Amino acid sequence: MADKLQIALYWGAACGGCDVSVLDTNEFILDVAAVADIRLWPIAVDGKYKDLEAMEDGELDLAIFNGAVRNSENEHIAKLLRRKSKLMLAYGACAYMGGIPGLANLTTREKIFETAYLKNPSIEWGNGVVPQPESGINGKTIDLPRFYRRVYRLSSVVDVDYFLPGCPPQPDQVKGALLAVVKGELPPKGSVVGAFEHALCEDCPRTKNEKKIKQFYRPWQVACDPDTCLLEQGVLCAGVATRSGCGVRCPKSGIPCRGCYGPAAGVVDQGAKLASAIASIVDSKDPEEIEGILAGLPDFISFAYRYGVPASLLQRSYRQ
Amino acid sequence: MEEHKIGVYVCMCGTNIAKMVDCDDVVRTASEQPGVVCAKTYKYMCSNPGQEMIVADIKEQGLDRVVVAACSPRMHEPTFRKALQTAGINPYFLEMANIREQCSWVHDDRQVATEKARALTLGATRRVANHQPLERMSVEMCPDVLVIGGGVCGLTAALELADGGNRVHLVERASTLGGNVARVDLTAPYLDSARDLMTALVTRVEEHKKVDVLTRSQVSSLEGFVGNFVATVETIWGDSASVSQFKVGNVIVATGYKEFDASRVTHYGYGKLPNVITSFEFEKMLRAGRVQTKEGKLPQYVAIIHCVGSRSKEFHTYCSRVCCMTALKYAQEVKSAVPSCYVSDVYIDMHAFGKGHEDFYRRGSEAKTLFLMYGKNDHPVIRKAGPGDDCEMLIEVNEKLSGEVIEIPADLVILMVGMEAREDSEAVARLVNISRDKDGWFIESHPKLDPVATTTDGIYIAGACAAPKDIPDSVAQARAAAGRILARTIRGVIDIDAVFAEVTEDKCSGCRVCNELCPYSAITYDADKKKSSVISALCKACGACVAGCPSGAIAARHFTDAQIFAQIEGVLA
Amino acid sequence: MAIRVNPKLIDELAVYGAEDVQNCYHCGNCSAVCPFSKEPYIFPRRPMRNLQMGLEDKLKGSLEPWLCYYCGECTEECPRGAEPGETMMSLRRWLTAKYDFSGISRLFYRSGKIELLAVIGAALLTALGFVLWAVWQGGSIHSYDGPNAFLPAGSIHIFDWVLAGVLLVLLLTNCTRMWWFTMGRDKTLNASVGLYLKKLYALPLHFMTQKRYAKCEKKRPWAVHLVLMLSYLIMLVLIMFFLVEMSASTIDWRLHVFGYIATVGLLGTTIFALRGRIKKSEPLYAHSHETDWIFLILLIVVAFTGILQHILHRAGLDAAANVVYIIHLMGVVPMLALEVPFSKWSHLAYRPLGMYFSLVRAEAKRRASEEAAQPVMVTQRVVG
Amino acid sequence: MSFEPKIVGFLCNWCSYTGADLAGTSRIHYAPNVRIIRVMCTARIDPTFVLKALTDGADGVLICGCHPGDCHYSEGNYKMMRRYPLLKSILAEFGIEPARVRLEWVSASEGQRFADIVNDMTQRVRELGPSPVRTALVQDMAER
Repeated sequence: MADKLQIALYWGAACGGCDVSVLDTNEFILDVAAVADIRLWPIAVDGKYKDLEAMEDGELDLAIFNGAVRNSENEHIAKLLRRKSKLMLAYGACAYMGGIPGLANLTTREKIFETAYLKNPSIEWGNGVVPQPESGINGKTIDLPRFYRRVYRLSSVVDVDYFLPGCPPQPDQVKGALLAVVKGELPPKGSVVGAFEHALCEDCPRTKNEKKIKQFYRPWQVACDPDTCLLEQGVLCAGVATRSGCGVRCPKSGIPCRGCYGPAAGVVDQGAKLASAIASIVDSKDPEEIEGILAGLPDFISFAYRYGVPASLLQRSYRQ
Repeated sequence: MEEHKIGVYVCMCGTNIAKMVDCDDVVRTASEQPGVVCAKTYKYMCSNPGQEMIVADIKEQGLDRVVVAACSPRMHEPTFRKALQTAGINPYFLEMANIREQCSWVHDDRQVATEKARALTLGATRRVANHQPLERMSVEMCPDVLVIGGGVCGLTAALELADGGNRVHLVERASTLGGNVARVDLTAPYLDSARDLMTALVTRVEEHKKVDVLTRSQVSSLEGFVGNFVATVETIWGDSASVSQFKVGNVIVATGYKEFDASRVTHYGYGKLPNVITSFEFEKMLRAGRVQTKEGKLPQYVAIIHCVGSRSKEFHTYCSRVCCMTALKYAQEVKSAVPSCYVSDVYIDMHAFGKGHEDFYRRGSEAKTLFLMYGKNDHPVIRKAGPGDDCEMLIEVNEKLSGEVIEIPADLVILMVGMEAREDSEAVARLVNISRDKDGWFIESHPKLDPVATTTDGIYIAGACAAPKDIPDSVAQARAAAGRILARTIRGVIDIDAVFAEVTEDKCSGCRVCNELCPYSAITYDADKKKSSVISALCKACGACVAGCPSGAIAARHFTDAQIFAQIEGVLA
Repeated sequence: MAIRVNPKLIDELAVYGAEDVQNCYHCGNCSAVCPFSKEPYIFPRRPMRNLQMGLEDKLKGSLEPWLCYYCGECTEECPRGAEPGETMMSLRRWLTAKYDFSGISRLFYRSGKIELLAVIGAALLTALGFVLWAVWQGGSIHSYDGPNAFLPAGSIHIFDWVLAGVLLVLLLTNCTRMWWFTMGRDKTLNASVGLYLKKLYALPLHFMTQKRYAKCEKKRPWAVHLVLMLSYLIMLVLIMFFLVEMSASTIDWRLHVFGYIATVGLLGTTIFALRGRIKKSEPLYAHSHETDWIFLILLIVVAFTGILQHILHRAGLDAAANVVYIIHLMGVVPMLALEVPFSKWSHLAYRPLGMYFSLVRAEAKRRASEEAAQPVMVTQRVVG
Repeated sequence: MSFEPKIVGFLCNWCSYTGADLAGTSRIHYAPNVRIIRVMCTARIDPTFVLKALTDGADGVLICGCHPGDCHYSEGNYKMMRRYPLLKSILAEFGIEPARVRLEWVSASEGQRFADIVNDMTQRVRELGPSPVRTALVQDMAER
């Protein structure tokens, strides 16, 4: 048994898509099962936290953590897994950069509770119950995980060995990463695996020309030419500022890239870079006109930082 | 990041810095920085002893990075770079902190000034640790020149260059040289024959050993960069075409203009009324020595209408510059051909700015030319005259000087058609990588201070391809462009600054965002590799593409993200 | 309706002396310096423009030329040597020709030769006529006055009146034509008789004082012109009413003194004018049309012979006096008969008229515009 | 002692940096709060620099370049002009007061103008108080 790989999979603040993406490797998962013991995987196999706690430090070979860190439970398990595992893999956009849950950093915990528990039209009005870390019921106290003020990427909570981007990661890339571990062909610590260094455009089949933009369109506003770059046609596409590795799925099917694979290698802040590039090719020298053209990019921030607010330089909103 | 040995030198600049900044304190904080192995103050760092001190330290202590906190780098950066060079390390291992112009001279509180000086020095120290060795290089400059366009401008430029000893390839689309001037009879204001001017010029060019003339030809491609262009020219022989290719160092674009198409203006009835003709058609008449109506009668009334296609909202808003004097010339030529004829000159304004032009205008009115003025936003209308009238046509004008609505008798109407950019100007612009203004004229690198150069190094524009011009101005520009090129080719090489942008090929995704950003067209896109790259010889290091590259694939030498980040951290530390 | 331009008119006017008008490029300096140029009469610029464009009809109806006294400042200011002053002068000549129904004036202005011939012809006829008549009525060349005077003053007096009558008729017809061109035919202008009467004072006033001329910056031309004009007038009065007393052998100082003053005035000013024209001392003298010369020469001849015959008669040399008298008449008759209705002299009538009409016209226009500005009152009829 | 903001200034080499030097040579005194970083052209300024400065503790960021039309590289400053509104909108979304980041045109001859801008901006940022970024990030760490 000991010669088998010891693996744990866990989800933090996530949609579950990452877990599904592991299953999307189809039969391959059986080969994995053949060479590895899956010690913890809440979504697929039975296993309790206490089992995990019971393990020796470093007993696991690989911990695959998907999802962001939103509350004390996420953090607790992350730390636990880190302690018990030799390798820590941040799996998917959320673990890597904060992901969609990370968008919550643009608002406040209070606002979120308000929307979810007080002002939500689908809940019973007026009782105003908001989850409390601790609450007493007939003399006993129950505690809930603490809901943090903001979302964190995994690496700001624990030391991460590898990052596997994607929302969700592409099955082939997952296979690649797992095989690397199985074969023990490990890249240097801290590297992004299952993706390339360069940006998406290199693998995008659409033809590119010199870019000048006079007007921006939402994807539904125009019928885009299937063979030329979407950005040139005024449709905001994050591909230029996004690491390749997904297989260009979205642009190939006519949908602009949303940047789930994160910034290209060496880029510090994906959103800022995208803003810099997009604005630079606006075709005007007149301040008013420029404002007008850029007004065609409503809620730009949620696009530019869709998967990476907690991983960005500013990390969160500072609105009081 | 590998460890460095950094030396920090804080200049007192006599008392200029020292009196407002506690230099020793700056040295103290600097010396606490990682990598700083020596930190000193000195009275005048730029003085010989000052420099010698730095040189000595570099040699003895093996410093590999140097920070000088002193005056503005715009002042002494070259000085200290030289010092580093003499000490035998790369001159770009230097960074200056500007603690005089931007600190001691502008603040009056010694404590805060010192604090700021500390911050600036720290910024420089952090930055310099990220500096990389850079080498200036120089490429050889091919003395041969490509001149596009065989009009008066191209011919003049070609001769100027050829007389200077440079080989010139003169490419002309048409089958003969001479361009538009060759279509003109006399020239204003001195009324000497354009034909004589041109024949002299053309024969000299054709006989010149250093000029090879390619008529019926056009440039199909221009590759490379300043000093090292490769031009491909196609020549049509009847139905067969031959392709020639040659290397040139510089290019003069002298493609000239084309006259405005009068039939675009409806109210003059050009094309419908047989005796409404354009200025160039009239030139033809004059050259044939026969001023008469289509019916072969001598005209009793001739009317000349100015600004056809110029200075109007619907066509071109600019002034075509030569029409006024040409019109006056016609008035006089008509009078001398048909003395009994009455000439009306219908204009918006009379632009007689040039040498001898005002006198020419005066002569025109002395010859009893009837000058009539119409409004800029309104235009004369020509109609056929009735049987009772003693003339062919009647021109109705709202005459501004009298405030009357009048009609002018005319047997022959000459439309002064303006100049406009040739329809192939866009193709030419793309070919040689220069830009055009809203009217299609080529844009100069500076309208006043650099009128014949363009933003693409090695490409010059001269004559009426940049804006309407008369013969003297075109000739002047031709010689100016030729002069610029002679001055550059005489050295044989061109230096390229070590500071420019570089594309890291395997990081470039070929998105082509950067392509449009370069004002010098220094970025080329390789369609096969699907990668963009920077021609360092053309790059002027502004960094637009660097900031614009969404995948961080372009690096600005000496202004890398790492260096600037380090400096930010430094000044805020 | 657009007005037809006539590029040829400028050539026609050249004959009348406007040889440089084409040089004008309408900077407007001329109108700016002219003390008389103000709305609605802007000149010389406007007439010059109409002349360049050959708007003949507008010119024929214009009063501006008569408002100009040719002080010559415009000409001095003109940056292009377009001679505005001379152009106005030429326009006056051209207008005189237009006003004259007979066409004789046109002939004279277009060719000095013809006028000269006419003058000479008239002079000879006069001489012949008077000599024959003198002989027929049995006068003796040796007696100047008295029973068998060669040319009895009484009869000459009658002749004067007849001639004056004829001339007056001619002149008045031309004046009427002037009125028609400048005022009458203008439909847009409604000047009431009352208005005409109201402004009538202007006629004698300007005629006697040349008041406006005095406004010119240069005073000398005005003075000369005034003296000449008044002397001429006195002389006319004396001849028309006191001819007999004048030629009587006894000198009546109350009367003769005027004769002497007028004579001196005439001689002086004429000589001054001639000198000027020969030396071209003033812009106004710079360009002399043949008609100007003929007018002055006749004047001086008449003045001179007038004095001479007077002296000779007083000296008792009757025969000589009579001869000179004939010569005198040879000057007087053509001068009156030809100059008054057909040539330069006529401006004595046209200028004051022009000034008078200009006042009427301006006032009429002013009233019209005022009425236009008035709100229209609508009175409502109440139906009972 | 009242709060003294730290402001990072990105100045283009040809106009604004020279303008600042001119302020120096003409001894025009102004607030000491701006620490200048030289770039060749405002076109080189990546919004990342601004965010970087803010996260590293800058209370404000001043960007100065050639006046439109006067750029040494003919059109570089227009690129910054285009990035600026987008950068501002991003900052606004992150809840950072717009007055903390400012784009100004200063020519090589406008030493006085540069001084005035620095004084004015320093005053404004002083009124805004310290940037929330640094402190907030520290709090976040403490929260867990």
